[in-house]
Amino acid sequence: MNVQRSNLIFAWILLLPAVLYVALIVAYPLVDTFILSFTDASLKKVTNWVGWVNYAKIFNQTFAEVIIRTFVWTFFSVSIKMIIGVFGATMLNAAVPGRALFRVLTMPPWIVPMAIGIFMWGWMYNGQFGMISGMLQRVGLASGPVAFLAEGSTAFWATIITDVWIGVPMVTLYMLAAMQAIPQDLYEAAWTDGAGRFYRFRRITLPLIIPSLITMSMLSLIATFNSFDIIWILTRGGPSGETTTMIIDTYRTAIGSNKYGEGAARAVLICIFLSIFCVCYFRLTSRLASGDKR
Amino acid sequence: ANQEISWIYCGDKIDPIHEKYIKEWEGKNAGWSVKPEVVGWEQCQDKATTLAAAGTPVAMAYVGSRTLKEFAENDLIVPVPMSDDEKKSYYPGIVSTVTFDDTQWGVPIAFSTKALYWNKALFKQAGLDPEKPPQTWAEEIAFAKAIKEKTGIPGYGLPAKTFDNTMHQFMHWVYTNNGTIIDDKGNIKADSPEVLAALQAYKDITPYSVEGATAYEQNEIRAIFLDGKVGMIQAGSGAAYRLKDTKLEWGVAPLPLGPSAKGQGTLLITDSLAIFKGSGVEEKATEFAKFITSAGPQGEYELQGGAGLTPLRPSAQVDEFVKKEPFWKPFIDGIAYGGPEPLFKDYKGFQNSMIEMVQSVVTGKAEPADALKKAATDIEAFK
Amino acid sequence: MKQPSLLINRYKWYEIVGIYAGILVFLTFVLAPFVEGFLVSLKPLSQLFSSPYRFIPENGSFEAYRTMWISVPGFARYIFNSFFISIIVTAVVLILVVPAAYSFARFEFRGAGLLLGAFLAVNMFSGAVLLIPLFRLMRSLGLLNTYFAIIVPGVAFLIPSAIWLLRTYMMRIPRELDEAAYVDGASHFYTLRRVILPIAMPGITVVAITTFIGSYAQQFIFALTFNSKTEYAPLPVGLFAYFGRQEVVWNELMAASFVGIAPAMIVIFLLQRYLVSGLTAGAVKQ
Amino acid sequence: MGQLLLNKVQKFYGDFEVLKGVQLEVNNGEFVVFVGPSGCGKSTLLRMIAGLDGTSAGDIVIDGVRVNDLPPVKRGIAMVFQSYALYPHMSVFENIAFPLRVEKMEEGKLKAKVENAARILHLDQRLQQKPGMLSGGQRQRVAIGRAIVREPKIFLFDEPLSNLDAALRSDMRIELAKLHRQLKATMIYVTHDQVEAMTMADRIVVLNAGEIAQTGAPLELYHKPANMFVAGFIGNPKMNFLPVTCTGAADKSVTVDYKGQTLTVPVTPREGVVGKALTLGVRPEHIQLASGDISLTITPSVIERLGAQTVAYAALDGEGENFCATLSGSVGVRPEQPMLVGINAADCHLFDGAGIAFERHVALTDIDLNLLNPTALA
Amino acid sequence: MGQLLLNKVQKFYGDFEVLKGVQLEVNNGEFVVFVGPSGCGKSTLLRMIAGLDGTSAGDIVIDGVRVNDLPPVKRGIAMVFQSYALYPHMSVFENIAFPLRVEKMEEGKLKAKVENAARILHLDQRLQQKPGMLSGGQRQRVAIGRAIVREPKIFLFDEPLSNLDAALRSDMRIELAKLHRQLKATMIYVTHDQVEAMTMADRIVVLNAGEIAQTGAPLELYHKPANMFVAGFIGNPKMNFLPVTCTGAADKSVTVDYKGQTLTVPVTPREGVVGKALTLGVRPEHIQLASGDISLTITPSVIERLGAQTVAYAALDGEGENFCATLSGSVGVRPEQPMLVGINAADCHLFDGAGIAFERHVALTDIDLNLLNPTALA
Ligand SMILES: Nc1ncnc2c1ncn2[C@@H]1O[C@H](COP(=O)(O)OP(=O)(O)OP(=O)(O)O)[C@@H](O)[C@H]1O
Ligand SMILES: Nc1ncnc2c1ncn2[C@@H]1O[C@H](COP(=O)(O)OP(=O)(O)OP(=O)(O)O)[C@@H](O)[C@H]1O
Ligand SMILES: [Mg+2]
Ligand SMILES: [Mg+2]
Repeated sequence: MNVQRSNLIFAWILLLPAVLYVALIVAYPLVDTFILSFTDASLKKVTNWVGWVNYAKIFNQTFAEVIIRTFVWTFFSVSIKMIIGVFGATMLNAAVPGRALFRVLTMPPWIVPMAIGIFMWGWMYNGQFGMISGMLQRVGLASGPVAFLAEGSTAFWATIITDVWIGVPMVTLYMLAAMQAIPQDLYEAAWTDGAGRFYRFRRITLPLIIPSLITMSMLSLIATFNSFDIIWILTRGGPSGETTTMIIDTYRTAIGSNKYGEGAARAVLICIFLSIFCVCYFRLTSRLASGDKR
Repeated sequence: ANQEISWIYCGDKIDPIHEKYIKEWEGKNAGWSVKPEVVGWEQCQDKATTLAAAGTPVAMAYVGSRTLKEFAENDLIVPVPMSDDEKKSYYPGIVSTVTFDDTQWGVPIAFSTKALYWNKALFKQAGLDPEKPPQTWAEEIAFAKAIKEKTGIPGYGLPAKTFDNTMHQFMHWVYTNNGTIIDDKGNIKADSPEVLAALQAYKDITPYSVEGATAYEQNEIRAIFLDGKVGMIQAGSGAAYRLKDTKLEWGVAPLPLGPSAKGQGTLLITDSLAIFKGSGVEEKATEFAKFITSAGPQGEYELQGGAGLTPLRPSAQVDEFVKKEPFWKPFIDGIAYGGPEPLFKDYKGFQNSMIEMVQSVVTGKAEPADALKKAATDIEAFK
Repeated sequence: MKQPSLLINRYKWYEIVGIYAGILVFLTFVLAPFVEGFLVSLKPLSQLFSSPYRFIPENGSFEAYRTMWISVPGFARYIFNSFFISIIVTAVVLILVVPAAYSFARFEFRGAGLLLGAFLAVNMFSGAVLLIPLFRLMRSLGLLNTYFAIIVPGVAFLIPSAIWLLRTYMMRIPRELDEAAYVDGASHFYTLRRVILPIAMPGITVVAITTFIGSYAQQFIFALTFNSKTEYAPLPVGLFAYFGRQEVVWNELMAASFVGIAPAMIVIFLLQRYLVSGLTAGAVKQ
Repeated sequence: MGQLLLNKVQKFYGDFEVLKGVQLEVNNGEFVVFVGPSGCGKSTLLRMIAGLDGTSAGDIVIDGVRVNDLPPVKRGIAMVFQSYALYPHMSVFENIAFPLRVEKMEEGKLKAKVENAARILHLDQRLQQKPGMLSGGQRQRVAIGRAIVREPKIFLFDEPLSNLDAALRSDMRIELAKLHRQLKATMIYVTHDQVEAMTMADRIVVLNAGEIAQTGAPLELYHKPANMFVAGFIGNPKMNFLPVTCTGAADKSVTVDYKGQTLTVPVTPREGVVGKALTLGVRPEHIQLASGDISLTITPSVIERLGAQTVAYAALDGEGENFCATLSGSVGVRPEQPMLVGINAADCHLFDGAGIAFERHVALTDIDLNLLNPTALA
Repeated sequence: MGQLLLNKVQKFYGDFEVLKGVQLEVNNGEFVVFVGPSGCGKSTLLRMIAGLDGTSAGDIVIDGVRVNDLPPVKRGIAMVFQSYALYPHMSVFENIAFPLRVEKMEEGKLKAKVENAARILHLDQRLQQKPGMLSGGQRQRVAIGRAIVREPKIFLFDEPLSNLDAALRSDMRIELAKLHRQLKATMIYVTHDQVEAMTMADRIVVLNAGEIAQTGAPLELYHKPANMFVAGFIGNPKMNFLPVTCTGAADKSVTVDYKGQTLTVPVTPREGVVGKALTLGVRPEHIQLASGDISLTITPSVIERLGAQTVAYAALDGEGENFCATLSGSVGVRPEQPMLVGINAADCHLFDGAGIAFERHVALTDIDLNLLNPTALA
């Protein structure tokens, strides 16, 4: 199997630069983090091996809440992103004049530096001087200023909305691409059979973009789970910790309080959760793939 | 040899006055240069810490004095002992913001105190005497109530966002009630009647405060005040400069006092220059730090106005200055009664507990006594 | 291209109204913060904080778009840096990712799936957590305070998604093309360069665009920590220069943001055709 | 019940006239096949009938109702696409049931209908599978099943067999022919394969560049093509054309000269034809390995031996075009060895300078006139 | 120069044995066609010869050299893919020039070679176009051009015509046959279309489930299939099979009984055959519309009229399978009307219970024995 060996060597030659690069730049710090998670590293000059202490420390009442909150937050954010993304893609997929322009107009949230986008949302949410509160008062839906970040529940949703906003362009774009990859004749066949626009959407478009949707959800899930800037800039995890997700907690511990060991343990935990997700995802897709050969 | 002193300088650009004096110092110390590295306020502190933690400290960094203890405990900075003369040149209490274990760990470079601002027009509308600011918490709460009820505009601006200044604002209340969080010996004194009273007062004034306190930090509250949409706030001198540009009628007075007050009180917040260990130029950096914060350069720097800085040292210029801008008086006068920021080993941890406590009370999630008890226990771990 | 005359795409009036209404709702959500940001950039600082809320600013002006250049003198440099860095990052990412994606798309070797997953794992750790180890690494590589301090980690974090994207695209290029070249004696590299690369161009374009955007907008935390020199700092760092000790110069910050993203927007506008069509040809299909 | 009238139907794409006023009547129950070379407008015409493309001018009338502005479902048609257009994510059952689901038919009735269709198409065993697991022919049948359940008045097929291999194609041809007899519905079928056209059609419509070249029963087109285009298009291998000169015209025949040999072709002459350059047409299968009314010596360059037939291809001197002869059985001809072949006048076609055929006096009666229209029998 | 030997070549995919020890010798200059149903291993075998797939066991020897471990380019082969595998971004010129560019041939020589190939394939006018602008047949020729310029010893074709329509396919068939004569190279050609196999091959290799079912010249396979599989696979429409019982065996013939009619088939008998159930095979084209040595009355359900031929399909009573008769010209048979057909013993094939043919005494001599191997002439 001479041929196969040469293929194998070539495959690795091609991979090597990227693999080495990532290994050096990311994997090394990653391993470092992993090791760190078993130490009491902090600003102190000496670090000691502490074993599982950092992990043991994490598990308490508050952290359980943080985990649950992170899952809920991620769940809603990803689902809403997908829903709005599919909605947007559907609209932009319609053959109406101006759609090229509309497609471009969906991109800004993706292009703008994240912090700036978040500041703009900060303005929107501002009770006294912000647009939403102002508009609500103008049309009489609110009697006084509505500060969206003041309460846990509204702040929770406000941060989700902003996260959705930042993620939507990418999802929309990919969903649009997935929709355009559906052969036109399927729609024509359905139309000849009398299926209306909505029915076609429900029975053809939707099922056929599901594979792309799942891939996108997974990529989005990783990003969302690690979504830091939005919460940090808008609420710093408050009020009363009600928007504190795992990544915020990790940052606060590692960077804020300089407890690098404990922070690393949290980071490793995040990675474990996400890995579980990914494994489930691969299981799911391979099941889907075997059930539905195209 | 050409040696460099690297300096993490917070802000958007180097102040021209500092620039001038850097030149001057470099002129006097041949072979030495100072390399300021401008870092935005938001990230300034973290950057200095990261560099130190990674083992490549800068020579000198502009840091909040509250972090000095943490740095010192971890052996990241060197002490900067002051001579008695030096100590004496400062307003009282300032040196203590950089002192623990009887050693000074940084050179103060910026300083702020707070006073009470009130909106005279709103006082009038509410049927209050526009020239008579509240002297006590009770008055403050009553006035706020009156304003809220008569005008529909909130009477007080209470910042309670998850931000460092939420804790600072609360500390002002603690200090105006003769309370303390941690004593000189490092014992936690948070669970005391004085502090509880402060927290209770927070609870009492909340109904008459800007709605959604947890959404605002102090600069935002200040903006609301500038917009005439709140009766009273406690703020630094910077607010006065901005108020001058508005049509508002306003006054500024010392902070109202709590029931246990033994006189005036305020929180003294200073920023310092910390000299990091291991840069190899510690000595020269210390020298420079003392130079740039010495009476001459510092006086010129802090009296530019607008930045909200309070002078560190008494001087003829300061007196002159206060005469010209009378609203400075409460800020300067307050210094004498001020207390330092509590110094903790895990300062952020402490701060988070305090913010948590304030927020839980302001949002009505917890009773003051319970919240305080919980916070007092939590912060034990951070000292 | 699909025929415009297709009756299936002929909409009734209410459908057109519905679609435009849908687009309006969607774009409102997407663009509302920009409207807010734009309004902020037009208002004088003194009026920014005034209620009740005014949609149309009183004495609105473009003054901030002038003063922003004065407040932060090096702003043009920041924009240049962002462009420069992003272009280099994009180039490096492409150089690394094109062969790797090809390898993943074409060769079945043991551990391919694992490795692919490992690349994904890179994104599971957010950059902020890895900051300190990364810093140490940058220091030992002697890259601190250079353009490379921003470029090198930026590339690493953009590689995984680029590989995923390009791999799916390349899997759609018929295998026979490689085999035909192989039969004709072309070496693997020759095939990659002369056959695969040109054919995968639409996909590569998409990856280039997304990488560019990713780099343009997200190089903040590394840029801040690993570089101390203004002359190398990118746009996001520059924008934070509008944050003062006491307050943020909001109108100038917003003006600067709009000025800062304008070049990238123009690039996107010019390339949007390739973006959608390139994605379509290699749509994520798993 | 399933009658279609195309009245001066035109279609423009921009300035390009794809269909140039097509006039056609299709009777109820008829199986009409549109044939023509690629790009002649077959698909466009079918899609216009279906209602997938708009009509630039003219009327499309189904059962007396002008349907130009009706959506497909209201026209009472069903269409089978070349690509089958099966929904990859639905089972065969759901694919077939799709039109009924659209109609919101109640479950029991739906099930009965789908199962009935599946039985007709021998898909009973496959109902739970996804299209991806089926062979080409099975997919084809699913697509037809989806058309059947709607019980349309008119079935439209766009090259439904072109994706299948030869063997499957001939099987499916037979099945479609049976289905037509079974359902008795009107069927309109597009193909560019003339074998399909010949074997399945009641009537063939030959399209050429957007115009109808000829309409007629398969054998009519075979024996009496109206012009050279149809003559060349129908029949495989293609008819041979020889340049001849008219030397005389009698009452019911025309005499022509081909390189010195004279041939009297039994066709109706036209005035002033004598002396004109004409084209003589003769099908490969009418060339015999013996001398005939005229004889040629050809040197085949390629010989194809199919067992039952032997096909010889030769280049007639001076012309690049292939001359082809189909000989029965396995005959002893060899490439590059000259052979003598003969053509009989009775088998010949004659075309004028414009390619229009002279009417042949072909004795179709000796088979059965009714054969020209098989449905007349049914 | 272009000789290929496959020695017990085996291929496993996992546990699945795709090729079960294929043994074959291909002579220099021969045109060998692999036919067989889908999935029988044709492509796999071809790809193994090309060097694209590895060999599990056995040797592949080209011109005396074992090439199992050589890369394709060192084997002296060129391959034309079913999908053509043209590089869409290169002009026709560059596509054809590709193998030469790989070799780094100098520009002038390269140009001459490409232009020569283009001339042979009539692509001169298209050299600057991209493949996307070409028709199917032209693309096909570009793919061949790319193979030609390398001057390989052996050409490999994997169903090169299957993407073309019928008319184009028969044109290309002829062109390929000419090309073979012109280049005198060894060609190995995979198809599942038996018409292609019959018309192009010097020798046909019929594969069935990874094994060679029979190897021989086209007419040999047609007239003397070794087994029922080959008999059914070669010839279109497919041979009809009738169940018969052996009633007697003579020196050079076997007598069988079909539903009371007796037939003496001129085949070599085997021992103990009397009394066994055998299968009688008769090709549709050997059925005549008159009584023969045995006669049947069939009721055709479908009649296909191709003009030159009429094909009748009927179900023989009791059996679901189609019985098919190909009748010459336009004959007067109608669907659902019973007709009498006859079969002559001389045309019949006879198979034993295992499907192995009895050797026919077919008088191939009366045509020309050499025809069985056309290259022997060249
Ligand atoms: N949307 C369109 N815009 C412009 N021209 C078109 C369009 N659709 C089809 N045509 C042109 O109309 C002509 C007829 O196309 P049509 O698809 O009907 O041909 P066809 O007879 O079905 O050919 P084929 O046998 O290849 O399917 C072609 O020349 C084609 O190029
Ligand atoms: N990579 C593979 N792994 C497993 N089985 C394979 C693989 N490639 C081919 N096969 C199997 O090997 C058998 C032969 O395949 P091959 O492609 O050679 O058939 P073929 O004769 O060319 O058929 P067709 O006429 O459809 O092209 C098939 O059963 C196929 O499923
Ligand atoms: Mg068509
Ligand atoms: Mg194959």
